[in-house]
Amino acid sequence: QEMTVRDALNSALDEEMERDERVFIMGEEVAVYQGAYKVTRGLWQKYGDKRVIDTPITEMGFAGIGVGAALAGLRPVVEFMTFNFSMQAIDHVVNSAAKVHYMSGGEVPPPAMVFRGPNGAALGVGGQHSQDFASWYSSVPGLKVVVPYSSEDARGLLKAAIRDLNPVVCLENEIMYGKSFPVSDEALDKDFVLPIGVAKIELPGKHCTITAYSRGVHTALEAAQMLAGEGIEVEVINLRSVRPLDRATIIASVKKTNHLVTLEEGWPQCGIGSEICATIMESDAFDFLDHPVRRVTSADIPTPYAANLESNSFPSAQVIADVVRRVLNKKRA
Amino acid sequence: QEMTVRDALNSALDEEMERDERVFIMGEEVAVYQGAYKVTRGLWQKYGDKRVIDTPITEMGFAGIGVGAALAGLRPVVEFMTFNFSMQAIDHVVNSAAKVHYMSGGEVPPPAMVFRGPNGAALGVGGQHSQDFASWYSSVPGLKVVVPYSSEDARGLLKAAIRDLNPVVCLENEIMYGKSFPVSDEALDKDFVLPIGVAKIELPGKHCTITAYSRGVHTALEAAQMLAGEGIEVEVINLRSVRPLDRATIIASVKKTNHLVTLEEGWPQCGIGSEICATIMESDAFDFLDHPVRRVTSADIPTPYAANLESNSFPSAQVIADVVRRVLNKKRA
Amino acid sequence: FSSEAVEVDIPTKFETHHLENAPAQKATTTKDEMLGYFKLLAVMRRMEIVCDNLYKAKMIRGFCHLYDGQEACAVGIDAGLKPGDSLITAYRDHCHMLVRGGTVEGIVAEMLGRTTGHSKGKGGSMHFYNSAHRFYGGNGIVGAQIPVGAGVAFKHKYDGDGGVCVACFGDGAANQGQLYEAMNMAYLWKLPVIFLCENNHFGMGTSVERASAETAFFKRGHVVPGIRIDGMDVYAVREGIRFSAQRCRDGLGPIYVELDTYRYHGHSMSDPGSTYRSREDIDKVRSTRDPLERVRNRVVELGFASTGDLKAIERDIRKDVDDAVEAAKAAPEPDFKELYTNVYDKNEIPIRSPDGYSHAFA
Amino acid sequence: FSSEAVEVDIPTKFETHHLENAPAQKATTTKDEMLGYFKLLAVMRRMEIVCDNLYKAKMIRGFCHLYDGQEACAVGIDAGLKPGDSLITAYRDHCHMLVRGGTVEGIVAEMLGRTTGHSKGKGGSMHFYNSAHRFYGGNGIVGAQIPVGAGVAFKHKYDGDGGVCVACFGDGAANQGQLYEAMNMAYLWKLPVIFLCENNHFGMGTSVERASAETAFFKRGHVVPGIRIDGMDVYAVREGIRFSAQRCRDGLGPIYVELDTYRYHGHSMSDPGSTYRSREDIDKVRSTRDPLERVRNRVVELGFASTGDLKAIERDIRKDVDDAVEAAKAAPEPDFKELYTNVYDKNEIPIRSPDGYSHAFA
Ligand SMILES: Cc1ncc(C[n+]2csc(CCOP(=O)(O)OP(=O)(O)O)c2C)c(N)n1
Ligand SMILES: Cc1ncc(C[n+]2csc(CCOP(=O)(O)OP(=O)(O)O)c2C)c(N)n1
Ligand SMILES: [Mg+2]
Ligand SMILES: [Mg+2]
Repeated sequence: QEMTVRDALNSALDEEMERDERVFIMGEEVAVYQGAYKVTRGLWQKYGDKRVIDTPITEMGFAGIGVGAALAGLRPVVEFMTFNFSMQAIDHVVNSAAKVHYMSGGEVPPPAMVFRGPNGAALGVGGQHSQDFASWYSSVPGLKVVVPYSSEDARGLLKAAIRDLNPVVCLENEIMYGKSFPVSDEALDKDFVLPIGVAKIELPGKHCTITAYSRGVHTALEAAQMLAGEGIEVEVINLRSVRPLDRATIIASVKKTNHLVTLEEGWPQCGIGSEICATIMESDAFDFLDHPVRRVTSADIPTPYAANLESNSFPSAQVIADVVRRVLNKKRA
Repeated sequence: QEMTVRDALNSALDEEMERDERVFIMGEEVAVYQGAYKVTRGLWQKYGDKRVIDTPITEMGFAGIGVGAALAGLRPVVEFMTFNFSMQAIDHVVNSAAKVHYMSGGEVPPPAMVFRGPNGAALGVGGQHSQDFASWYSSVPGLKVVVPYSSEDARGLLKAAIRDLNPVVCLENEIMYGKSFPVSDEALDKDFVLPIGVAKIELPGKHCTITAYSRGVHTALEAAQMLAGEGIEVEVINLRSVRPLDRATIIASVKKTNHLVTLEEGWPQCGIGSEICATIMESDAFDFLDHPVRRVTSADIPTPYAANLESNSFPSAQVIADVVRRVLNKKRA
Repeated sequence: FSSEAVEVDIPTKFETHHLENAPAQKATTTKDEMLGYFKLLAVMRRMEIVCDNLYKAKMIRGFCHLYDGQEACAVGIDAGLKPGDSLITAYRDHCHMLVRGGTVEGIVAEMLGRTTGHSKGKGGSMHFYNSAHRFYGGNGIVGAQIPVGAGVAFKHKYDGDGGVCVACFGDGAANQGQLYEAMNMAYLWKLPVIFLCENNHFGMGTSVERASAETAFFKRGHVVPGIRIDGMDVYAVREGIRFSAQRCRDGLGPIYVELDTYRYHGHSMSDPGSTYRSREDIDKVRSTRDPLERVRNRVVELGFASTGDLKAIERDIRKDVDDAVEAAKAAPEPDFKELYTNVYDKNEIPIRSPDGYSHAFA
Repeated sequence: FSSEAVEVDIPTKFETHHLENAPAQKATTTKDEMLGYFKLLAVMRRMEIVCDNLYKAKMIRGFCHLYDGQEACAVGIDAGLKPGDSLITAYRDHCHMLVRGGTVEGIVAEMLGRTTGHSKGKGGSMHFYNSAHRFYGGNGIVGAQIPVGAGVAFKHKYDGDGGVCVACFGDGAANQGQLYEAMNMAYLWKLPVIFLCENNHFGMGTSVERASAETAFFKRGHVVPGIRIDGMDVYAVREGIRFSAQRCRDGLGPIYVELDTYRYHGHSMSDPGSTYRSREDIDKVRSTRDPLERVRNRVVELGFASTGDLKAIERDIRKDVDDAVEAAKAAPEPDFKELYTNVYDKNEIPIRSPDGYSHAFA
């Protein structure tokens, strides 16, 4: 059977609310309006005002309330309408949620909660609504950060995030919400959870590894398909989590393919790709490299609105394929 | 003559306020109290309420006010008592200040302003007061980010930042405020500015390059001194700016020394060190490496309070020296 | 004579908070002026309908927040200000741009992503600006423009130039903490800023009652004085703003203005607007309080023009707007090299492209 | 009898905002209870003096925000609550910890960075917590604890457990926008939260008049009712809190409590406190409103104990506190492996050390 990422997230929320009375969801337009992007469709009807809560447009306030509720023992799922708005609340994610367990020397359990919502590029939404926060959140000790790509990812990672006993940031992608994926019976199980911190080899291959996350996996697979026609077999790693980052899977893959291209839709500097370059530098995979690692990222600019500029500001399958060819020293077929 | 970093910053502010009527400073305790760390000492007495403005403890509000004043043509210097509190205001730094010139297609000039204050580690201040924001801010197109180490840096970079026509983030360090450095006559000139985006070779050497910034330069030099006794000549690069990052200087140095260790007091993941690893991967310096690049960073934890833990959470000269030795395959002398 | 002064009534009473006086319930105008307002309102109405169509035709992308229903706010605010005053607003900014030096062509071209757009196609519908007319945006982050607007007012005070800044925000944004932070500082420092809430009764799908503990927005400044104005009556808005701006100019500090208004369209184009209000709710406002119809009625009542004359004017406007749209459509997309310009003041810092092999300005 | 009820007057009038009634100007107490308050206040006073010395001896590092002058707030708040209620505050938290399950030894040991500290030495002076006593910190970011406290109240409501959360903050923090965001939601959702401003008249070196457009803090909730209480009188605080908490328990939603208090020390240890107020200002409060002296006077007036008895009690306390400090000093520093624990709920995710070669739990 097939399922959209939206429905995968929706069913994950539904099942976890069903399973655990302490789980509730709060955010802007999550209840009556059923979610700005309809991820919470039907939940308010089912669970009512107590557990599906429309907030005013006050990110700092409701993120803080979420942290407090979690510290007191509930399991909040805090939706940011998009992660761009989480900048108003980032102090609570970092200083109130991520650090408290450590600062208390373990006296206070970590707030078991989820901050979720669409992150990164969307279409035609301009400079303030397209930022990718993967690298920032992934740098923060005390947080876990998951980055689902497919419907299985979405179900398995969101359910795992809700059950996790730490604050988890779940970075979704608006463009992916409507995409359909096959889902296994196993993935439809009410207790299907994916381990946080384990990457998935989305496509095995032997010539070059591409690491990607969220919508980037889609583009990487597109590029892989283009290259397959040229006899280049790309291995696509879907990171699934950027904190913890599954370094072992990346390293093993590079040892096999001897080539690595990192992909992200975020800004280049101090990005996930930079971290992966450093990881390779510091691992024995370094000695297996036949060519230095290359990063593919968004252009180092705020996202422009015009369609022609926008499409050039994010990595396309063509650009990825070109970089892979360069890394492999192959001419375009 | 000698000058503390505090006095260097103070004189830079004073001279730039003298030079340009549009320059004013706002922040918590900058006026009557003369600065929480006394960086603004005497300025209120000299320039009065109009130009040295104590704000309430409302970072989001006054950062936004600073951006508005800059958009309208003034030259605000917005002090964060420490950059930890800039998380409450980071939406304005990124979305209101950094992106507006681009989003307006050039119709609005960039807000010519400075966000400044102590950043990163201080002593015994615990988990919420020790964060290093270099990597986050350095990832944002539209910002420039300077990271002074010495008194000359402080004068030259802060004066340059105030005169710059873009929003500039100036990340200082509290521990360094009291440190004294020799300053040249040139550096005391009222028009002494350092170019933003140009690193400085703080110590030339031929065996291994260490990149560092802010207080890290001090520790790197300490490590270099330890190693000098063992016949290891370290080249210490003081980055001075992390956006733009002076990749050319790093690359040239690595081509000479064939070894690189990056140093920062920030968290490891997606840090400045990661970015430098990626830079080397992507440059021809890669072929000059006799050993993969290694990163030295803070431990991947919130900063602990207890002195013995704290000192182990940040990189010491010993740790740096050890890593350099390992990179050079030398035993400790 | 078309420039002869006549008096018109402002039927809805101004409500005040912590104010000793209030604007008069009448305004002085002329035939020219009133017809000018009619035309401006009609252009706005038409422009927004055209945007609706362009969006549905998938020519406008992303978000598109239409202003129809609220036109008297933009027109009245601008009419109540003086040259040299400043304005800032949020993402529902097409019509604010129109009163601040924008053209229908430049606005539509921006939304179509054309190089002739007011932001060269790089901003999109939420990011209009005009430096010469002191219009500072256009901001997609709810609430962010409020302290920024107070900062613009800070500059007016610093320079002593007598200017005032109006910072517009919605009823939803009115709950943002940064509004309170900005009001506190503006009050302490006597900044000439009008905190202007365009209360259209909904923040997306949330009615004011569900989002706000206090729905009398004009009272929410607490010590900051406030005034509630009929935001569907261009003369009420103009007089209220003139009064409020004068207080600012007199050095009395900020004021909180609430414009009671309404939006006819959904929040943005993806909002069918059906879960949270009914068709009838909208129709009722349209039939009783529509800002364009109100001016139309006044024009006709005062004998400044006949219904037919006004229809003819609207036909011309329709044509002008259509022409502007055609011109916008005909304009080229931005040149590829615009991708990398305007990140910094000068185009000289190397900027990395997605492939990492190429850098602009390197 | 030591448990016999007596009535004491609360001389300073409660001032209210949007409240129909107010607490009575008298309180019921017993000899035991009053002597208990005296002792607790005296322990706090002594502990803070000892911290001052330890800081000056460079044994306490970083920040250290002393509470002397404000002791009646912490004691009165706790006395006014019931078991099961919750508390959260900012960095000036030593004495709040003491009423919430803390010991002088555990508190001082934390500040000395010892493993026997309440946060194992990992938090420092700003980060005390006690899960069993529902004390949620200890927060170094001005204002942050306010919505977090509202969130704790959210849990009380969600579970219907009848609990109330008190979220303490300073007069400086009272300007933070997140307070307004939290109040708005707390009012809409009828959360059982007491927004409690410990108005000690200064935020660092800034007096309330220079930082706040409205200095009657208890009125700043606007629609949220408020009450001003003499924060130097432990009985006033207790009665005021009891009254406020009851409103919360009755489902009436949040209340804004202002405790009028004073800090004797500088803001933190690096603040000589000389630029913004005079020695005489402090002495005046000390001699007329000191919370410890007030209880002492009451005890003596009521004949519960003589001045000499109280001196003896204070001598004992002095000794106890000194012993606790010695015990704290004698405790070991945290074990090196504590560096990497408590980042996550389980110690199993590999954590990188500064050299990058070693990882904990790898
Ligand atoms: C900080 C932030 N949170 C959420 C959003 C998403 N959002 C955009 S507009 C809007 C509703 C705003 O309502 P209101 O302030 O009443 O303005 P109106 O749209 O009615 O003009 C929301 C929730 C945003 N852009 N920024
Ligand atoms: C967001 C933030 N900004 C600034 C600071 C620095 N700071 C710490 S305490 C303080 C003063 C707070 O005053 P108040 O709220 O009155 O509390 P008090 O210290 O009087 O108890 C300031 C400015 C901080 N910790 N957090
Ligand atoms: Mg609205
Ligand atoms: Mg205070």
